[in-house]
Amino acid sequence: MLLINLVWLVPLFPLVGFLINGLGRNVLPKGVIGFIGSLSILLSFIVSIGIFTELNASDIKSFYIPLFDWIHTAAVKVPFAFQIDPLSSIMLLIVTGIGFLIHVYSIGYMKLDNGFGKYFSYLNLFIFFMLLLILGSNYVVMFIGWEGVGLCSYLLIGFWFTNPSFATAAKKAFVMNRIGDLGFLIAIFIIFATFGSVEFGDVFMQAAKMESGNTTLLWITMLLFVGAIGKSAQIPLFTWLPDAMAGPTPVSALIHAATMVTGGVYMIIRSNILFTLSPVTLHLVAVIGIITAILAAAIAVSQTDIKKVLAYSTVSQLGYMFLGLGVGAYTGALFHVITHAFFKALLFLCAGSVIHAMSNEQDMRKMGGLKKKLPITFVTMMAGTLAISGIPPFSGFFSKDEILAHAYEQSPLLWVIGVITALLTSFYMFRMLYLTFYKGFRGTQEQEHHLHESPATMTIPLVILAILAVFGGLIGIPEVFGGHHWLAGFLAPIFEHPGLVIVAETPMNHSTELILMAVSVGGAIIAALYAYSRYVKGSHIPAVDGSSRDLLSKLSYNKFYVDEVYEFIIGRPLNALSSFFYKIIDKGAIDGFVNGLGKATSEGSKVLRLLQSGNVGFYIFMMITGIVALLVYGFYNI
Amino acid sequence: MEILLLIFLPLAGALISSLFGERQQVKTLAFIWSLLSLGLTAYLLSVFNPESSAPQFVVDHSWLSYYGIRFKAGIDGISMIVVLLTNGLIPLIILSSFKHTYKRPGSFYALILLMQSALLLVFTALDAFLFYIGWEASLIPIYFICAIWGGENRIKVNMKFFIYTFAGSLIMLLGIIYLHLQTPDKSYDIQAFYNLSLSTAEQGWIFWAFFLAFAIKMPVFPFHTWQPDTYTEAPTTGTMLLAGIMLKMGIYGAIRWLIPVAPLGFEEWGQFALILAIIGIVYASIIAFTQKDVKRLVAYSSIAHVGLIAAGIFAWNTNGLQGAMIQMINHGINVFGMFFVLDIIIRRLHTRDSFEMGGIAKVAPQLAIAFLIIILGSIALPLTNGFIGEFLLLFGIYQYNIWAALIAGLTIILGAVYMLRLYQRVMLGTTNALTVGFKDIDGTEKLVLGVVCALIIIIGVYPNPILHISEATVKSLVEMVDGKVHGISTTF
Amino acid sequence: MNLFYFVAFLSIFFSLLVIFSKNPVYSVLYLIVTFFTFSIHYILLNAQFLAIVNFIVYMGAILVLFLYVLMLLNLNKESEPMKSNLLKVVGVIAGLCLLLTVAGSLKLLHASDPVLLKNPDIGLVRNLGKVLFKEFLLPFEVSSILLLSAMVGAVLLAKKDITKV
Amino acid sequence: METVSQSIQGIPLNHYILLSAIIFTIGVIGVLIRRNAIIIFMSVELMLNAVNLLLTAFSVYWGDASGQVFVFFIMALAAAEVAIGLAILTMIYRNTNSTDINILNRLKW
Amino acid sequence: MSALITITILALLLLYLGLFKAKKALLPVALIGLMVALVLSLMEWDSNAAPIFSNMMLYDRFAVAFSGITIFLTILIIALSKDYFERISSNVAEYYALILFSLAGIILMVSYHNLSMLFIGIEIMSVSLYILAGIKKRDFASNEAALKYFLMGAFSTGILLFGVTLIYGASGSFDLEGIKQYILKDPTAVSPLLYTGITLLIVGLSFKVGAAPFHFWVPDVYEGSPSLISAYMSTVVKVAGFAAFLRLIMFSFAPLQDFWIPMIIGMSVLSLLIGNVTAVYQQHFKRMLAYSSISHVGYMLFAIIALNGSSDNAVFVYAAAYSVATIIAFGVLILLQGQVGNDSFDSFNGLARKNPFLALTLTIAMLSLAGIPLTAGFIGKFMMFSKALSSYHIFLVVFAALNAMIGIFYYFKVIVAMYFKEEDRKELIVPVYFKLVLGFSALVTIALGVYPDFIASLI
Repeated sequence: MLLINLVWLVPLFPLVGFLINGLGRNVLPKGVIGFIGSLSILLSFIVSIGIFTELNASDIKSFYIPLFDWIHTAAVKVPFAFQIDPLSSIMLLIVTGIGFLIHVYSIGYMKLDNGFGKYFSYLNLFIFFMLLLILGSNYVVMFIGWEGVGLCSYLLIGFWFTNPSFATAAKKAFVMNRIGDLGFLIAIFIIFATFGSVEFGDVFMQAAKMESGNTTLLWITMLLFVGAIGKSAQIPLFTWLPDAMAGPTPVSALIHAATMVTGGVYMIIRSNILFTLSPVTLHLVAVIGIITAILAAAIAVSQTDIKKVLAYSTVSQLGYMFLGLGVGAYTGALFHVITHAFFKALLFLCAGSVIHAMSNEQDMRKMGGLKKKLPITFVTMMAGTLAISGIPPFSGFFSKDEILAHAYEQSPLLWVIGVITALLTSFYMFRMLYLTFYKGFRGTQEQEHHLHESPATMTIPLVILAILAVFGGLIGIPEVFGGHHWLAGFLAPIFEHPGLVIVAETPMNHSTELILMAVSVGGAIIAALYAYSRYVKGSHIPAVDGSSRDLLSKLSYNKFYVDEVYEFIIGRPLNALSSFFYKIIDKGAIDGFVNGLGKATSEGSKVLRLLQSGNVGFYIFMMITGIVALLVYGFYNI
Repeated sequence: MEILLLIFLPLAGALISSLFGERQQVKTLAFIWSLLSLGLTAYLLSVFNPESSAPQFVVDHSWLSYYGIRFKAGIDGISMIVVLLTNGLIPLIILSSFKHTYKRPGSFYALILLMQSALLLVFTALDAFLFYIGWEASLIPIYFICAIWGGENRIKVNMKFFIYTFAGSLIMLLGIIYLHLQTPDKSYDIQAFYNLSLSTAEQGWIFWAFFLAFAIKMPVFPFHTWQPDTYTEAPTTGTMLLAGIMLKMGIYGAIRWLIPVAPLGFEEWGQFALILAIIGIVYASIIAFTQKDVKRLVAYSSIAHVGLIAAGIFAWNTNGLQGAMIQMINHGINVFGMFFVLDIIIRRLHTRDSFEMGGIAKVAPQLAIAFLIIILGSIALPLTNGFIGEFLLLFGIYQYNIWAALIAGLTIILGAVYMLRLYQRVMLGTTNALTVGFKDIDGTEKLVLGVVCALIIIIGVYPNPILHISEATVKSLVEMVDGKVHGISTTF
Repeated sequence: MNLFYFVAFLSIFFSLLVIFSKNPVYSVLYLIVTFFTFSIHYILLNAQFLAIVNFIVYMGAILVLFLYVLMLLNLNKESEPMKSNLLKVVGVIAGLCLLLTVAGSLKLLHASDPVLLKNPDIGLVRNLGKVLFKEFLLPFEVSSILLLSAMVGAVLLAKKDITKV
Repeated sequence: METVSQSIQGIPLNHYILLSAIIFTIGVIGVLIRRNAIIIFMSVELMLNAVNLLLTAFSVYWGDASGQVFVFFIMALAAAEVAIGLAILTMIYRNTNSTDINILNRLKW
Repeated sequence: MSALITITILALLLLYLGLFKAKKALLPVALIGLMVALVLSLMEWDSNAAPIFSNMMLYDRFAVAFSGITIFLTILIIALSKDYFERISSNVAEYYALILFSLAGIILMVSYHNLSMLFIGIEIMSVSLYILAGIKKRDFASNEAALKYFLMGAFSTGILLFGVTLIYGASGSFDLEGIKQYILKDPTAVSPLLYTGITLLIVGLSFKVGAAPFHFWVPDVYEGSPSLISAYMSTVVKVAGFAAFLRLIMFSFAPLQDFWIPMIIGMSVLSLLIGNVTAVYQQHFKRMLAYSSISHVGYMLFAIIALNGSSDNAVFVYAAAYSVATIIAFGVLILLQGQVGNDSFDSFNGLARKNPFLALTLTIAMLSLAGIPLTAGFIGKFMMFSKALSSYHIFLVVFAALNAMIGIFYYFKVIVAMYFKEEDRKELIVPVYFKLVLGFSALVTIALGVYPDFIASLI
């Protein structure tokens, strides 16, 4: 168990990379920086592979590696410790693996940027925090990573901070995450207060003995879910994710694919016992998930910014994952996390490649016909699109259908909406593909002149990811196709708790399963074909910004006005409240009162000094009044 | 004996500094002198036994014998924390003022050192009268610092500040005298106060008498209106002293003199105080949203942060208190760093209006990084110092009441909003005519900010040594009060 | 017995005249009369020495001084601007209130015992002298300081000062 | 003398007190209603004399000579006071040509 | 007793020196003489003193302490008189003599054991002061001050005497012991005469110390009199008045507390209120000091309200603290009036820059008057508050505390002007005597504030 005990190396490498790149950002040449940045992740990846193999070979499936006492008071003890089990080891692989590819890709993509060193240091830091999130053996360490990735997303989204709207997007991402984080934090408190520990092992062991539907568990899971909503961009906290496109494209890939947004899913899978024991929360998770999925998909169909489309697709796919969680298909959800990591990273990097070629143009209306100029990008992107659309045998198909199958068992309605979402997904993805790569070029002469395929540092990751996107589904081939779902088997230990083993619903009839698959695949293909007829055959190009639309497409185009509504019901009232508090209450009422006391004294002084009239007669008169008063008092008190 | 040295060393420094008059070399002297204090503190820390909850290094001399007043001082875990904060921060504060050429530097630095003496007196006093003396004595130097070297509106603002805080402490004095009169052997000893068993009604009054003083000092809503103005008008050094150290007097007082002395009063009114503190958190945070003036914004943020600490104290459990202890240090460091960054900016731009700034990160990346780290510390990002404190505090509050924790926890969100807003306005965006020539930090600025950032991260990553200092004391204090409240007499 | 009430009446009557007569000189003269009635009171109380001293000191010295100053300053006219009637009424009322309260607070007194001459000798010079020079020797000596300082002061103030301000 | 002093026998002490109080009050009223400083002095003298009378009466009542001795001191004071008062008045008169106390009204508020 | 003789002889000596035109010698002789008197007076420290001169005087610790402090304060004030009287007139010797005469009266006031001594003491003091208030003969303000002081003083003497008479009428004695015995005989059946007498006596003494509502003369007279005399009046005279007041009450009337305590409370509240509130709006330093002195009377009355064995101590400390600080204030005021000719707060602007020493001492004085810790004034206030609280006058103390806050406002006006308002001005020339007095007083103020133990339980 050599490597498992050395698991701290995994986050250490990125941390070291961060420090070297961060401190040497102005000194080191770009080549060195890129090398160090990528190498650090590669090393982590290698160690992760080692850990994975070791774990696979081992009989014990859970390892606890304490590092040091972090917070230790009379009443609270939070060790800084790591936990290795199938879930974390597989997440390690994904994060470091895809992270590495994105690093490599970035070398090419960011070559010309001034903040190259800064960029790589942030990237390394990002991976570092993500690794903490995954490795933490308790909720608090998880929370470090949880907030850490939020910070890094802030830094990276706001990487080009001179653009005010980018900076605002960064802030939005952070703040929205923080809303969720508060929920998470309170959940941690409740966990601590209930179980006396935040260690996963302790908590789950005790939780397994609790009754299903326990109120405390309901509280805990609800609040954890709030955290997950924020991190994984579910309704109502999803609006930061599309805005997060402001960062460099590889960052989007990192955030959307491998890291950060999957944190919420990871956390719920990690806490599966708690969630399983509070069915109410699970229902809510499913409902939120499916609504997010369809809403985001509906928005994506009318977006024109290539990255925005992908962003909403991420939100939508995350909705799927939550649907999966909500219906108890934890394995399915993780499966989708994995496949999504492959194809979404791929798609983003492809989009990055396109944007790179287009000299930072992101509007699909100005693209088109890039198939010839960017062949590798096209092919890989096609693979990604097929995967996300759920076309068999690409990876997305398996994971998505596993979730849908479980959803069907829970409620056919969920399944129906899921399938509709799948249709929409297929439609907008192919729409994007067609608009970008087919027909003639719609951009400027200059852009056309510069069109070129990306350098090898960018295309090689694309190819690798494409292969993963195509074949990634193989790790979870369902029984209906004769597979034995390796992933499910591998993950099984994390669902085994003393006295309670969580299993997904009883496997359904194989024929039903096949019919369901057929319906969703058929729908996806039809949608793809419709997109083909509309955008390739029909040469339809999305209307310019100002043009009039019918209600539905207007809603979609304007993202259902969610941002505006938030601004209206939260942003502006808060600002108004702030002014009100400041001007009326603080300055007016409270300070007014305090100053009023002073003023009253001063005015009182003005009045009282008139007593001192300067007239002796008056003085003596007052004295006599005083004497009389005293005498009268004395008269009554003798 | 060490305590006497600790208290009077800065005083001697003050006397020497005051002889310097107009010569700027006094800076170096004051800095070195404050390092001496720091060294002494380090020594005390090394011989300090954190396992014991009793005061250590106690000195006890007769002082005003007729009234049973003694010069009694000592350091226990709680004191140690604040002493550490005071003596650690003062050198930084002095160092941070190196770029300023204040007129009459001799008096300026003398006042700072004088203030240090008074603060140490407050933090080590074990005699109520002595405590009060230090409490008031610390007010005078800061008043002069703020009023002589402050901004345009300084006179009026500082007068309000002075009278406001003085008002609170006078009422406290009455409370102290009252308690003294109730002690069987007519003493001002803290132990004698702890041993009193007054009726609930009496304790209620005592609670208010003390609470007012502490609430004004911290400040807790709605006794805070002196604070933003004062922070804004004061010279940055003064603001640092005020926010970094002085407001801890209120917190410290509440822990040491308020709740243990009037436990039943606390039982009766503590909830009210907690609610006030929590209101303050949200209220000040929301106000901070729309502040243009950077110093004022940070001032309001400080109200919010201190509100959280206060709430943690009034929740009165080990977590809340330990959180308060460490958060005192953290807040000291963070707010100091914050004001120092703002000072650097204001000194270069001659404006406090955040809307006139922008894009500084582009021209001064090092400053931007430091500022970011400080902001992260103050919005309690994990692995920064603020997190440890806020985590424990919120946990403490949670143990008191979940809704209180939820509302107090809003600070996590709201804090992020206004701090990042500030950062965005000041640092991000494009440079304008004013900020384009902004020079990045150098020399002492780098040193100070480096130390601050390092502290923020070190404490965030490995807070245990600091937590450990106060652990035993906090525990025994909580037990004592709980014992009193529940009618079980336990000896301290 | 009736003599006392008659003299008392005179005392009150003349003292009222003192404060109500417009011409200061008349006031002084009425005051002299009033003091004379006081001397009679002293005699009635068998305090002959006091009666004499009163006669000499007040009527002989003090009031003459008053007259002297009045004449010196040429104030013997009815030139004094009187206070407005309202103020006068207020003053009188205030005075009467004082009287009322003083009398009232004394009214409760049981001591309506008649004044008896327990020791008829106390008012005599010899007797008084003994008391004055034995018991009250110190105050007597010390009052010399009073008179001395008054003397110095009076000279100091009343003298025309040669030096400029 | 004997007869005179006999005649006083039987006057209730109250009546002396009342008489003094009345004259004292007349003095007070004089102080209140007059503006001429000299007349105010005279009113004060009236007050002092009322006190003297009462002291004497008490002295007789108690059969104790110290009351009468005290009267001497009051007389001494009266003399001193009048000397000073009149000196002050002359001084003021020189400056203002008036003894009206209402003219002296600069010091106020 | 020997102090009294020394002072009287000293006064006469000075008169002679004046006669022989030895003007240069006046101040040193006066100072040396007073120091001798101080030493002599302190030498009579005796805890078992018995009344002397047929029970006329009792030179107990109380008397020694208070005559000591009054002589001490007089020394300080006389030291400030260097060149002061010369500017007013040529009859310098008489002025010194008058001050010393009044001091002799004060010695009587603090050591009397018989109402006649009290009366004579008060009158010696007052008569001298009437004159001293008017020594700026051409100055209308001075004239007015003298006349007002005199008229009201004479009036209050009448009241006082009426009170003395009634007490005599009730008890048949002028002797404090005799009165006390009369009361103790049967405190429940005391003659009403006595009650009225006490009331009027309290009124008379309140006038002398300037307690509201008998304070009206204070602002006008302090303002109109020459500053040095105002300083004398507001310190030495006030202390003496208080000592006399306290002595009477402690010695004789203590058994009748229930009767007079409410009266004193009323006066205390009024004094605090009027003194503090009115002072806020003042624009002139001297007048502000006058109002502030009224407010301090309010605090000092606490010692009487909470009468017990340590009241004298409390008053002593308070009076010492208050007086020393006031002397500093007046010292600066004299310099300012002499060299700037104005005492409005604006005329202090920028003083700290040109005269740091002056500003520092004045600041210490103001802090002390405001009752800020580590100054003597705080110890005084602390003792007063302690006393009042110990007899559970909680609301009174809270009220006083509120007033103390108002006090900050006007005391700090001066500090604000000196330190925070910049203005070009000439440096004030500070003579050596002033430096000595101011520095010494400031030192005393701080020393008393830091370590009050050596006088806190003196009496």
